[in-house]
Amino acid sequence: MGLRRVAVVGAGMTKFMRRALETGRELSWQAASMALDSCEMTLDDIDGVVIGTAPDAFDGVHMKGEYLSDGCGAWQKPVMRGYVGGGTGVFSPIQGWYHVASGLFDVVLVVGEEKMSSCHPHPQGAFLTIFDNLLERQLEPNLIWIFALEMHRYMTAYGLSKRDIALVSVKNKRNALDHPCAQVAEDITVDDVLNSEVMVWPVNRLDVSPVSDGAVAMVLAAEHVAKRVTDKPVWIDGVGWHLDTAYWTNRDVSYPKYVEYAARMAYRMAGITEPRKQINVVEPYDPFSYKELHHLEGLLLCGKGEAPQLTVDGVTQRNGDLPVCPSGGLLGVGNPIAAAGLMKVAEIFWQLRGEAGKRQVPGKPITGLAQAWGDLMQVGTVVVLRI
Amino acid sequence: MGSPEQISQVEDIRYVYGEIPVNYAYTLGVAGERFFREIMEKGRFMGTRCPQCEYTYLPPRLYCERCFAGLDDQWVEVGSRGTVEAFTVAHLDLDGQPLAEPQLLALVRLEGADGLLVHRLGQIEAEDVDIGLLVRAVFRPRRQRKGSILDIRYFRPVAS
Amino acid sequence: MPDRVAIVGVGHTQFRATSPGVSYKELMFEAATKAYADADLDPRRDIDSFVCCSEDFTEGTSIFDEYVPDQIGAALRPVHTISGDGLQGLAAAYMQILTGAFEVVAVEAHSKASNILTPHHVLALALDPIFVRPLGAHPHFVAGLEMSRYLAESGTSREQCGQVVAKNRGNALFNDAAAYAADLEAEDVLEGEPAFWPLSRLDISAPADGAVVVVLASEARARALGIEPVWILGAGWCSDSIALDSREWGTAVYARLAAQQAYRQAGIGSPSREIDFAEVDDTFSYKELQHLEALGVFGPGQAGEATEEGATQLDGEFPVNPSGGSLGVGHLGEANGLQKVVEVVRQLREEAGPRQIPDVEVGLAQSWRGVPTATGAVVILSRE
Amino acid sequence: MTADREYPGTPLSDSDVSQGKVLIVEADPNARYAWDAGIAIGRFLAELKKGRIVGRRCHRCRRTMVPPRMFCEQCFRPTDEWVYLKDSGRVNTYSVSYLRWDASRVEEPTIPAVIEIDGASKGMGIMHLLGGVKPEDVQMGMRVRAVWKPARQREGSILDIRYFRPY
Repeated sequence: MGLRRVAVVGAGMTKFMRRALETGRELSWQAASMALDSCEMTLDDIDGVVIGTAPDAFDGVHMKGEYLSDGCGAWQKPVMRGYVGGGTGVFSPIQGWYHVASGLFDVVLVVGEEKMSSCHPHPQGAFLTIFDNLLERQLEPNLIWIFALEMHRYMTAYGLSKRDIALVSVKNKRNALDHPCAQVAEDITVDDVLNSEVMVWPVNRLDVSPVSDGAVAMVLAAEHVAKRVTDKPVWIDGVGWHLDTAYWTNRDVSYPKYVEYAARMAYRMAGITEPRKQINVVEPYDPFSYKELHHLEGLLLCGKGEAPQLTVDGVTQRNGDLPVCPSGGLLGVGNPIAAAGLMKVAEIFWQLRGEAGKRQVPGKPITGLAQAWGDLMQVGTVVVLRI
Repeated sequence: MGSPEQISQVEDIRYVYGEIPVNYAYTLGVAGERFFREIMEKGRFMGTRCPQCEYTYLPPRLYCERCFAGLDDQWVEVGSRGTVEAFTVAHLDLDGQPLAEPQLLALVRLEGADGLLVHRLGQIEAEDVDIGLLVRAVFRPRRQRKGSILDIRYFRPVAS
Repeated sequence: MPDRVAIVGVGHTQFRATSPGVSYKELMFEAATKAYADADLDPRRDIDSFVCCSEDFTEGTSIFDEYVPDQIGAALRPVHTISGDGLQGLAAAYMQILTGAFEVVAVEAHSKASNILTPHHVLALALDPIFVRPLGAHPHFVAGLEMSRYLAESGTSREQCGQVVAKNRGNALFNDAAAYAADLEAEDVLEGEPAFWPLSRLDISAPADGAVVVVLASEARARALGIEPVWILGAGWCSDSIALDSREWGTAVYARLAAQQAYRQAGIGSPSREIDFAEVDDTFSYKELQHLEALGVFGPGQAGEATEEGATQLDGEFPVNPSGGSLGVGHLGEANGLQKVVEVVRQLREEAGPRQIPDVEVGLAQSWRGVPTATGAVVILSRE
Repeated sequence: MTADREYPGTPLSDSDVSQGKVLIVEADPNARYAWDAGIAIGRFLAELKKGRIVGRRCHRCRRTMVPPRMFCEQCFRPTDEWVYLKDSGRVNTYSVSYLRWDASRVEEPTIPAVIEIDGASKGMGIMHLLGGVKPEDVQMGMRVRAVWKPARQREGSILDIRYFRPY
């Protein structure tokens, strides 16, 4: 197709925190200015801005993209907020990609922000309003209901045990011990997960990522700029996104077909025909322990129902054959929704450049993938990066 | 149109009520925290100044939106007097109902600031307000201040 | 990369103050059905990607993008939401096609404003929660402040703003889809109920329900469809500071910068000569004038006078808001921009019936996201 | 990125807030709505009031869908006919919830489930609650039937069905 090449050239992030003093605009600025500093750019170099942030009902600010815009470096610039629920964090760089690949922009700043702590009595309350306004909200559902329903379906379809799924939490929370921004890094055991309070069976407290405040930013540049500003550009070689029907109760939720479709779209663009062989490091979306597994399968990195065994076998450890969530993921680093997704893309950027410090996976990875998921178990967003 | 059939009886029209059932508790931010503490404790306005852009933010910012410089160490006091840069007379409340007493609202540029404070005007009739009017902040008594923009009751004209 | 992108299909519902017989999904389905029929495309086979425009609090649903795919033919397809005006969504679709990775992209925006029981409480949630919202004021006070500043800086009069209202609601008399057509005089506006001085109630567009879908295609695909395409010559969008404290108040700097971006792509140096007519944002009467000046159609402070002289009438030298604009059609929230695009397309295709402007080649559509934002977008469309 | 650099952000503890160490501005938004149910869900709700579950059928893909819609999302065309479904079905999946919608804990857990409705195409379910059964006795695939509110208490709401009970 002869697409214009787009690279990630810089990234920055704040700590992920249960509650930050900073406003959402201040968090955005902290991450965005760090991303600019990391590639020795200034706001003058930025042609356009993309903002990713999830439900306005968390921050309690209507038109939240507008509210955040000056903190995201968008003063008197073209700025857009793209939105696919939980998938937003990985969608934002996709949106940045099409800004640059279109030829209309050379350098774009991408910022993901969430400040969930403003929401009372608990940010979970805001999730009531993601359910259908006419037929579901009346049942007073909790967000975790639908994950529990999906997890149970997944476990039943493939005969999986909670013990094997809990290993994901253990791995990611331990990986996060090496992440300086992590909110809930911990060295725990499978039994700790299984013995933690049951929220909505089969989901226990330690199967779930926390609510968080935080921001992440990255700088995207066209090839000619990227090569000028860095000797280690990380190329966005594939992007994909798909959104399935809203009628989630009409679907078989045991398998995330929308993730597979998004992955196939990105693989086609990146020329990936054998994902398991060609991808060296992965950051799939892990807001719940089983989600990492579900997504590895949707990404075609293993067969259906096989991801738990990969985890049991240690394949997905940082020093394993296919390192998965070396950052610590949402389960360990935290889950400021759109920022968390963008954190995953930033992690792959740092891993491919060999700049991930104590989290660095061995073997000089060349190709990495970040993926997010969202809405009513409905959307998959995928970015393939290469150095 | 589009749908194969339509509702043709008004009694068949249904709607379902709902709301966004959450509350919010906002932290004021790094800059906001200091700004309101200064008002609460000292009854003064502190802004932040970007030396490069020669712009003094009021309300203060942690950062310069124009050049992205950090301004945490660039605090400056600005005056509690200023001029009206724009004003309006609000006749309707948030429900869209007529206010018993129309409310005067203005953009006020405090002396030494470039940024504008949005607030109410008091002790003045609408017909006497004009752009350029000199006004002064009227604070709530110290013990009633809570760290809110409402710690300022309103701006009143400065006798010329 | 394809060098040009065209609009190959448009569809919309009637715009009405209420739409009690249909859900938002059914409203969207109608607009999509019409747009795909107009383009002669099957969305399940022919459309590569979809963009929807909405804001959660306007819908009363968090993560509203969940609920968009089914009724526009986008289930299990690349679809995403732009939390912005339809023109920003159109710009997103435009960029997707320019990458060369997509051939046909559909853009949707809608309004179910009548379903919001507390619209101004909801809009107030867009005000800064710390520095502005606690004042408890109806958010349209921001427009009252801006109008006072604009009138003072530009020398425009309230009468001239009233003439905008009379013109636009009058134009809507010729638009069957419009909700607020009326035969009014500028004086009726001036003497209307006070709202946010200098705004009277009639200076403020009233909300309407409706949905709009627009289909974009690459040049190759547009040619293959064998219909009369309308070309996108340029698209721009921009935001001034959201903060009320540090933005420009007298002039619409966001519209000026968005226009510059669009003009640069379109190679337009003299907008008033090279563009034949425009649909510009008129959420509030003065905004039409302020925007026309920011777009460079008239010089600073000259739009009011031009309006007074009839230059922006349907038969004037530069017709503005032939559809009736938001004042005449109704304020459609995030669908405002796409309604304006539809009107420009209809005019360029000579399908505008009783309000057809003769001999038009190039038209401009511009949107603003309303208070308290300083965000706007511009698109230039052409027959050639 | 180097592991030892300082990352920005100022974490606050619960006590920073509860003890007033930081300032807080509170807001109680008034965001209320009345959503048009429209043609399909309007009829669905009206039928619930009568104690019936109704779906829509698409003649092209031959699916009978519940909840009903006036469009077929697979074929992108109008759906063709109303079909009365049974008020019974089978449990597609379920969970056991110890949380209310606002994350506060409940003593007696509820049992959210997706129930595939008899008479609709395979896999066509709705979300509801299971009742009249202990959580440990629920099984995947179990047959259940709607327990309706008394006719006079029904108001055209999904809550006109109190829950689904195994039978």
